[in-house]
Amino acid sequence: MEITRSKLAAPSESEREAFRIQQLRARDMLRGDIPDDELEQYVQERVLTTTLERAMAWARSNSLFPATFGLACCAIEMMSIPGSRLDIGRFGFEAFRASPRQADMLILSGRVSIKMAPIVRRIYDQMLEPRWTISMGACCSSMGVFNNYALVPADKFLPIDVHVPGCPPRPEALAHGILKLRAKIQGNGPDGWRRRYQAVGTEEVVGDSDRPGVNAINVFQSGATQDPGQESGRA
Amino acid sequence: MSTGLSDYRRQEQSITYTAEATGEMGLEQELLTINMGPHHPSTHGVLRLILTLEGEVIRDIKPVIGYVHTGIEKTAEQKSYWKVIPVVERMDYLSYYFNAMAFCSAVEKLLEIEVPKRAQYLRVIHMELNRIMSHLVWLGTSCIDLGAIGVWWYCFREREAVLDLFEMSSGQRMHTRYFQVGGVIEDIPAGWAERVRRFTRTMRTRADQYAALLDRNEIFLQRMRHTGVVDQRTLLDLGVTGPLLRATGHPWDLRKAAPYSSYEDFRFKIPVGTEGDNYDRYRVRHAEIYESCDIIDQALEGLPEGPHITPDRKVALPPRHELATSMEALIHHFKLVTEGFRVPPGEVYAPIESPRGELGCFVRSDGSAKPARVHMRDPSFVNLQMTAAAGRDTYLADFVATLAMIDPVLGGVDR
Amino acid sequence: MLTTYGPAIVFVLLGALIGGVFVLAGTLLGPRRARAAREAQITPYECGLPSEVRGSFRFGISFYLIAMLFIIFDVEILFIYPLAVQLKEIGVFALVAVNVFLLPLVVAFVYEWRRKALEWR
Amino acid sequence: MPDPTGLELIAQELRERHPGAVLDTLHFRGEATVAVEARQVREVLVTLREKGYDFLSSLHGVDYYPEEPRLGVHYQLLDMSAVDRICVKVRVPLDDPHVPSVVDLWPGANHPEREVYDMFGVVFDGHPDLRRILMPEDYEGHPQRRDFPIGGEPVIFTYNEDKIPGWSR
Repeated sequence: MEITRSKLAAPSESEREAFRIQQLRARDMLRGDIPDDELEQYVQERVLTTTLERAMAWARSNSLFPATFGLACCAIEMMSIPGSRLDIGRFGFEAFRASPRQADMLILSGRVSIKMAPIVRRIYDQMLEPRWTISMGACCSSMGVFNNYALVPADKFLPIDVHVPGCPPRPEALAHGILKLRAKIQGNGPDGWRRRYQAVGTEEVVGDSDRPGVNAINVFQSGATQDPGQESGRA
Repeated sequence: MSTGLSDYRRQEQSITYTAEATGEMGLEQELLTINMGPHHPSTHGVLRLILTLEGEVIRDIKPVIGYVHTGIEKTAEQKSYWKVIPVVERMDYLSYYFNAMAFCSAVEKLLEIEVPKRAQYLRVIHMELNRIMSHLVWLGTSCIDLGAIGVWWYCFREREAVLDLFEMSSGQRMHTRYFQVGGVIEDIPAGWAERVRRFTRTMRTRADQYAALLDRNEIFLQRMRHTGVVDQRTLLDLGVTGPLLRATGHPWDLRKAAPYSSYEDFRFKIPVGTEGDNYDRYRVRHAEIYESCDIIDQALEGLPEGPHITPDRKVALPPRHELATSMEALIHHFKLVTEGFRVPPGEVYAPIESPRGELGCFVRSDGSAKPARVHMRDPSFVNLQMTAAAGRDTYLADFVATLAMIDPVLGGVDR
Repeated sequence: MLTTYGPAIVFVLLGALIGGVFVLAGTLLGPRRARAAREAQITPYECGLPSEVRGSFRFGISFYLIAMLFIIFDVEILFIYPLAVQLKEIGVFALVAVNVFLLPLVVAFVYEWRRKALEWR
Repeated sequence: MPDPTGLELIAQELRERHPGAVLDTLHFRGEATVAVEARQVREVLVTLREKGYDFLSSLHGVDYYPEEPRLGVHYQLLDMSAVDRICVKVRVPLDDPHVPSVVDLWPGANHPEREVYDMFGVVFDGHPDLRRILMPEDYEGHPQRRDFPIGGEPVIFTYNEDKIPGWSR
């Protein structure tokens, strides 16, 4: 593949001229000398009109503070995403908050045992309202390698927005999951594989538990796992 | 305040909240029993400690564990022998090569197969790289607890370098399942040895940088010196092994005491502390990084040629190209892939030296292709009992440093 | 009378207004949840467990002592800060004035230090 | 590891000191195991401790399901000066799962004994705080017994799709 390098053409006379005009107009605008109709047009070119909802979604999605919720091996990979190699500080997510009051997003990294589930649910409830959850790793999404008595998939007691596959997922996979959550919050969320392949009817609707007792440890109220897109849309 | 006990606490009725404060009881302040609970930034995992505080001084500690209990030992009983390795690796998730090594050496002892020299050397190299990585993650997270966040970024930069080496040799960053019963799955790719040599060179200079960062930092020294001291006799009675025991001056290291996997071929020293306080624990682990680099260099020089896995076809899969030609290879392959190899009945306990202490794997086989019982004696599970001895009558701030120096990994504790 | 105290009253009213807006905005604009749903939000956060600490828990005196010492020296820094920013314009006079201001505080500091009020008991 | 003769010597000495305590000895793959009767395990451990095996490295339970007596408790002792290991094995039936606790000899046995109680149901008499350690407090059953179902979710394939509750057609 032959790479040819050519010198950038010096800015032609007209370009320099146009740049000069732009500078002068900006100076007049600052001094307030521009007549109002021209000012109206000047402002119109520069201000982006948007709705309040989209502005809030833009603000929220670009600075989600994850709550440090390291459970098991995925926590070590989660710890490495603010590191120097894959720095999610570029997207505004590196402020890991320890207390749920200051966090927007709960990254469930690791396996949730039946003893830990009521605690995870309480911390999710204690987070403030526009909150999202990412279930990182196979153990959290579907009990992964250990399909036994001790684990609970996070879907059973938490509305999960993004599932990140992998055991443990690479830091890049988690970053991709976070960016997918960001796109979902901004409204233009990528439609999941069900819509893309019209796999209607394969949604997993978790039935209501057959034994009463809201947070009896062994059995969980099936969390409000309606269509996640709708969950975050409401926030 | 919730006057009646919440239903969660009713289930924990048996956890007594009365504080048997044992220190001298100058009770000018009321005792407060509070949870340094499962979701806490400085408990290095989901460990819950019921602390009884008198002002800032801790009077009593009751550890409560089990919040990440995954029933690994029960799952291991349902799987055939070579499927147990990925399950067991996820136990102590910072030293996965050691879990696999403990299980493989126990099964190899049962089968009485001889691991070829090259495989033993490769295992030593990977284990020592894993020891460095585990110490780096410990140093990084401990320094976050002490407020020095900058050290965390440096440690995780080195950790990425180690994970690149693991990925190059086995294809995966963590839980690589590189060790197989009888040796290692694949030989190392070309150029891997050279990259490891380059890594050990830079690792030594980086370790010097950590020392430069921390050893003359007055705040770090004052917080670590003479805090969390536990004498050697109490540690031995509690069953504590590893850097915590070596920090009190007891040079007990299974790599030297009972060498396995050809550790006797390498010359390395065992760093030992004097007083057994937090600073010695930090120095012991920090010096172990240099020793691991020496072991890796010596192992790379002396890496013998030869098979990377036992030639015994009853245990190891035959290479792919042999399947096309020889019928026996096809039969062995089919037998191993469907049912797995059978292990003669018996019980074996194989201890090795993991970054946190003695990691022993007890395997009982009943002759079938599935282990009848797999128990891992996890060092963190036993070392965690010294929190009460180390934390009583100390300040809460010092106890955070002590907990960081105990370096519990809760995956191994709760199995 | 109004002219003399006018600005002060406006200042107080403005402060009260802005403070009130911030306090009430949360409850007025925020989504209303049933009390049961908000139960977790009201109870204190104790590492994920229901907290059994009674509200009437009496903290030791040493906490208040440290808090008072902190406030004194924090306010001191507050006064020095604007001056430190503009030191070049005001010149040597400011330097002397600040030292005069600092002297009693340093005396107080040494007194505490000698009385071991800073060591935690 | 004590070689077979060493093991026999130790067993002989134990038989003299504690008649009827040592049931049998086994030297398998270079490891020495002494099977001891449940009532006298404390005395045997005290004498072994005086002989130099003063470090209790591991205490774990085993469920020998088809064989009787079913629940086993293993004590791995280690002599650090001579780098010598010996295992003391105790077998208790399901209906009388009582084993004397050794927490006063080795405080390090506190959590392992609680784990064996939690996982297998072996009651350690004299343990200061015998509670469940890994499972939640009100969990019924001892999960690591071999007849305890593994639990978990049934994996949904096409053949059992309609039998799983809640899986919409």
